[in-house]
Amino acid sequence: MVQTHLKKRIEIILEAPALHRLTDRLNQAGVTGYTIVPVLAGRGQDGTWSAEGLAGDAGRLVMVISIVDAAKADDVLDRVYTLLARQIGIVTVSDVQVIRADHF
Amino acid sequence: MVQTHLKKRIEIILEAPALHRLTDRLNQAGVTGYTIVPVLAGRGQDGTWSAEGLAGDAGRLVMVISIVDAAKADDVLDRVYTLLARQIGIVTVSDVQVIRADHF
Amino acid sequence: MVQTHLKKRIEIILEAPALHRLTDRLNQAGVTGYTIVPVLAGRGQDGTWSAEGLAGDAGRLVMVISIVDAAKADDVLDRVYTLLARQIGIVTVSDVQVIRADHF
Amino acid sequence: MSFLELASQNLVSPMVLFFALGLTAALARSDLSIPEAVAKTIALYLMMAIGFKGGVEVAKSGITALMLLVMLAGVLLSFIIPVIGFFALRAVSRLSAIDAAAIAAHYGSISIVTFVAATEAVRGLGLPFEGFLVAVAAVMETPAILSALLLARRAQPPGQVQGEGESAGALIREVGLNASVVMLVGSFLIGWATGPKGLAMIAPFIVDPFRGVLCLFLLDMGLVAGRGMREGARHLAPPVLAFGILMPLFSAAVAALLILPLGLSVGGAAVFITLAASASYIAVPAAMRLALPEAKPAIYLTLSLGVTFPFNLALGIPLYLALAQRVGL
Amino acid sequence: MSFLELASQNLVSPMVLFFALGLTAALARSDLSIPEAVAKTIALYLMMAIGFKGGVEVAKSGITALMLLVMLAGVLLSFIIPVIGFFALRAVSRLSAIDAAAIAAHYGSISIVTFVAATEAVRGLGLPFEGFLVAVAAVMETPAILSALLLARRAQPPGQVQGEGESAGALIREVGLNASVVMLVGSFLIGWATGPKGLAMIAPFIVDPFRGVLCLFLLDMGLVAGRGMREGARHLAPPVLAFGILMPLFSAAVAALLILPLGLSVGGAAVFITLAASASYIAVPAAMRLALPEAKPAIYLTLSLGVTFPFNLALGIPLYLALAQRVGL
Amino acid sequence: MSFLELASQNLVSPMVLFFALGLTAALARSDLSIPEAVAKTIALYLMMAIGFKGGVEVAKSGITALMLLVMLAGVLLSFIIPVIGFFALRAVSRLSAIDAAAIAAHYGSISIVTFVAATEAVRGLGLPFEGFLVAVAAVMETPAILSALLLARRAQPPGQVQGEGESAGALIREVGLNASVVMLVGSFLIGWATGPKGLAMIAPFIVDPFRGVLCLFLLDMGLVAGRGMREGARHLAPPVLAFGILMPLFSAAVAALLILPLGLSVGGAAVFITLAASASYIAVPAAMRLALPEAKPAIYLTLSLGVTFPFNLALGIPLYLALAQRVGL
Ligand SMILES: Nc1ncnc2c1ncn2[C@@H]1O[C@H](COP(=O)(O)O)[C@@H](O)[C@H]1O
Ligand SMILES: Nc1ncnc2c1ncn2[C@@H]1O[C@H](COP(=O)(O)O)[C@@H](O)[C@H]1O
Ligand SMILES: Nc1ncnc2c1ncn2[C@@H]1O[C@H](COP(=O)(O)O)[C@@H](O)[C@H]1O
Ligand code: NA
Ligand code: NA
Ligand code: NA
Repeated sequence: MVQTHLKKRIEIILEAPALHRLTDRLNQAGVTGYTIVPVLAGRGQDGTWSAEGLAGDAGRLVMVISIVDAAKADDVLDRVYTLLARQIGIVTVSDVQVIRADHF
Repeated sequence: MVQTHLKKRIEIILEAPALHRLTDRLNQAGVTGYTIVPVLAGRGQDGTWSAEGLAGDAGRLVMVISIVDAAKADDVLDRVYTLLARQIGIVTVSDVQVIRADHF
Repeated sequence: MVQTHLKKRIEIILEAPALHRLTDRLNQAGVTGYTIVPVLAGRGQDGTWSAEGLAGDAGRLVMVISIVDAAKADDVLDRVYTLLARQIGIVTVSDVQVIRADHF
Repeated sequence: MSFLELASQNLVSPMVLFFALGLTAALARSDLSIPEAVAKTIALYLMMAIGFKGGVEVAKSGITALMLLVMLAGVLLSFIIPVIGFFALRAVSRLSAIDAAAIAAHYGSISIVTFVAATEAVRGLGLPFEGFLVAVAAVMETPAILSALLLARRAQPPGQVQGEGESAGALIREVGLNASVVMLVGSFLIGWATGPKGLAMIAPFIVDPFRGVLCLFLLDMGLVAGRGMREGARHLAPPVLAFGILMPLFSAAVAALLILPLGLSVGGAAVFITLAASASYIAVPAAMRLALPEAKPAIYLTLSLGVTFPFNLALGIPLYLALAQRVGL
Repeated sequence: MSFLELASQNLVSPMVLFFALGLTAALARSDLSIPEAVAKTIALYLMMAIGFKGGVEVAKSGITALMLLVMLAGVLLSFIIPVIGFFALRAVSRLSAIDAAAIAAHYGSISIVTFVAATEAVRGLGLPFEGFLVAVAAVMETPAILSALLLARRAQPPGQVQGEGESAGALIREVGLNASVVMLVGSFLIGWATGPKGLAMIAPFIVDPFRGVLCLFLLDMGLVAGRGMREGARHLAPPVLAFGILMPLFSAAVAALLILPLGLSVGGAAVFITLAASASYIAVPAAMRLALPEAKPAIYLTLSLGVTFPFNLALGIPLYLALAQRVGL
Repeated sequence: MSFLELASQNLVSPMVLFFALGLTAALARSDLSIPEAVAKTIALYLMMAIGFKGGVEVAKSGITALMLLVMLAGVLLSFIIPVIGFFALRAVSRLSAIDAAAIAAHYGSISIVTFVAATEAVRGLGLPFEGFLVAVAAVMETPAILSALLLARRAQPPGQVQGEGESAGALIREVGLNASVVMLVGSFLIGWATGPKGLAMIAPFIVDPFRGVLCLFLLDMGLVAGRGMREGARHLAPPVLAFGILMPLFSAAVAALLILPLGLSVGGAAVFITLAASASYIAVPAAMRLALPEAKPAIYLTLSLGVTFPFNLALGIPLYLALAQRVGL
């Protein structure tokens, strides 16, 4: 059996112009990494969005995934939360297993 | 410690032409939002797919993620399931924690 | 209530040139399918990456998601792990519920 | 010119060769590919260019009785071809009614790139052709879908088809508003409204580089077709394969008969016959995923894009040209 | 030419008609769309082309006192228009100070596509215009943002705005380095450095197909504007709607007065007035998401792209041309 | 012309300046970027254009002994340069054998954009050059990879390299079928088959706008190189940095000696020397991720794209031109 370790997977959907602010905060919280995935469109309380046809960043969303140690998760969430209080976006956390504990 | 709330994360991989049908059903089920992520390629029982080079929608997949209240999850799944009975695609559900319960 | 079944969701972030090696291994392990999602950028121990502007595969990442039976998960992880020992990337596993057990 | 001369000249055009390159690369499992965003845009560019140019031609010639008659002939063909195709498929193959109807819809509708390839071949011979044929192409896109739906319903226990509760009307509306139809018709109307003066303004974008862009798109189609052939070949039984080549020939013959009395030019006749013989690979497949999701896309996509399109591009078009020399003015 | 002649000629240009096509398609819920990657690239292409051409003009004419004066006038306008817009909005609507400031910033800054449409209209009349106006456009992009920030801060309890702890300087730096500004200014400098010889090398890319590419981009803008109107219309109260049309007219009048003494050509005056009357829809919205995230994007994006841009494109530009005939040389 | 004249003329070409713009923008942390889908497509476009034009030239001239000899010389260089590079790196730096082999592979292979820049410089001087050099470029792409693999294996305990169990043959096949090689060779063959008649059909796409598109691609390369320099600079020790500039010079000298007896034109000699001096940045990096995954991409990508490419573009090409004036006919 493969030996696995419990980590937290933080998934953030955020408006594109604020992406640098988010990654700055992740870096400050000491996460070991993150991955940015494109988003085509979405719907939320503010209505429907779509990236199609947009020449600029406003009105576009991106998704950021970061696998963090459970011990760091609260700090990361705190920082992300204060950002999301002002910017458009959502954040979720879930449990994941990883193989190389030292990588995260 | 950040106060979090348990929600369900529904992840649907679906053929692109049926996307509107899916979002209509999600809206009918009263989800508060969803996010659409592009998909490059995939393999399933029907063989291998790739979006590369396609000028039309047929043969392309998209991924739709919706965070829903556990109380609503069954209804959402029901509706999604009857759609997937006829269209190409899969659906998975998992537990996630969110910060602002009122947002979902 | 919808009847669901427990499966494992394996999420792999991997450098694009090695994608075929990964899907070969997934196929060898007998997974029923996988889905490939584009990745825009990321940061890890090796620094920051971005797909923007790249004309070739080197330096790009992709994300591969595969829903597998818990019984197969260990074998899949084993094979993925030996690949990731040499290529750039990470892998996580989480629990998900599916509706049609026979599809996976 | 004889068919052989036409065919051999056609086969060494850069267009056909770039398609062959794509096909070969895909079959050899090269990683060559055109990004989806670019393929989509090139398809829109082609619609824009041929729509606009067609509209400018109509601005010059005005609406004529010939135009209306040919449009009518086109709509008729788009309705009828699926019916013939459906019963032919049911007679010779073991396909389900749903699969047969879905395939038949593709052959009643049209392929814009095949249309463009025919106009290029016609131009290459120095022949003129009627600009309104773009409008004919546009009106031929959707009737076939309705036809196929009716066929599928007739064959199915009620309630099973269209279980989605979407009316056929809603579907036709959706298909009528699909990107390629809107781009084609919209550009046609703009070309019509702005006429030769408008064309002069944007010709360096939509006329001059057109053939080169077409080469790139045909390369892409070759890649997609090749990939589809690799994946989908096993889904095609020999009778279905034969259908992919004989049906266009049959449609071409019907189209030739239908326009014989109308008096199209030779170039125009060749283009019209090609429209009838061509099979959709963008609009109809997407519509079928909504209207008849039980039909297997591996069959109709592979047949239309992997069999009929290459056949038309390589041999069909010269054949239709030769045929048109007999029925056109 | 009278305003009516100018307007009717303008309304049947392919550019305006492709915008109308996009708008109509989006309102009719067609799935027509330009992929994000392509829209982004076309926007960069337009910046490259007009920047380069402007730079080549300046290489020919050299730096003149007129150029410096008009740049100064542009910077001034970019600072002042938001102030006027802010107080106007606060007076006539119920918008919060933050929302009013964010909207006002858009009208102080400029829209490059409106600029391009004006230069095309001017060229269509056979009028010349000063090449340095590209540089004027570039310097007018950002001052409005600073203006709006100061207005928002004045109106807010301290500490609430810019809570992010980012200094206004950092923000201005970020905006100054945003893609469109860098592309415009960089291409301008390269055009300046390489002059007509450089232009000859790349003219078949940046000059000949320019108008056609512009049509495609305007189609895209029509699609985005139409989608925005569908989603955002309910966010626009009548006074705000009226602002979207009256503010450009007011800015145009102020700009006309300001350059009256400077002695721009008629074509140049029309372009300058258009710059003042145009509202940003790429750079400022992104900046506002960072600087004033509490401001509702549904309001300012819909107003700028769904109201002011179509108005300027269809009626504003002919109006500014008519106005310029009175103030230009 | 002297080197200084050549260099100063080269440095103010739009091509070099757009690269500099990209580099500057990336170093200044601007968010300017070309979407991946577009960058990929432009790269394919460049392959298509130069492949096709090269093929047309060969259609005109036929296969000559000179062509075969130069191809042979190219293959030889591609095999040998990595060996020299490897031992040089091992002697002067502390790089591991794997890292040294991976870097060396890049310098044995070629960069198509550097090739194109050289042909533009040669054309700018009004010099002709042999069209078959495109074929030479194609055959020089892959031998270097094999060479590097053998070097890495020799240095490694058996079983550690290629642990993936993939044979070198499979790898070479994969590299030989990679997108850029297929596009280049395929377009070359199509150009050859269709000749000047084919070229006339698509010249407004692949010839006229070529330089402008190249400017856009060089802007993109500047952006990627700048980003790479920011991230990767710390991975480059001074001896490795020096290698990135001295190795091209050395390869150029070897190439000049090798073709001295063959009798290439001055333009052709300059292009051939540039091929030898150029370092791959698309095909080889991807191959190295598969063949030698332990080698650090931050080193070889930064060195090839961030050091050698700018050097060749700015100073190398004029130098190779000056050198070619001595060895060419
Ligand atoms: N319940 C949800 N599930 C998934 N994505 C959501 C959800 N709610 C919001 N989003 C995403 O977050 C964006 C902004 O949400 P909002 O601030 O509610 O408008 C939306 O456009 C969606 O892309
Ligand atoms: N086990 C799986 N894990 C992840 N994605 C899957 C899986 N099975 C199917 N898919 C995705 O769903 C699409 C359709 O699946 P299928 O209907 O089985 O052909 C595939 O092309 C994949 O993209
Ligand atoms: N903790 C993490 N969370 C999410 N993605 C990660 C994480 N660590 C690494 N990655 C992704 O994996 C890539 C390679 O990681 P590395 O090998 O650590 O440089 C990064 O560029 C990220 O895209
Ligand atoms: Na047809
Ligand atoms: Na303005
Ligand atoms: Na080399």
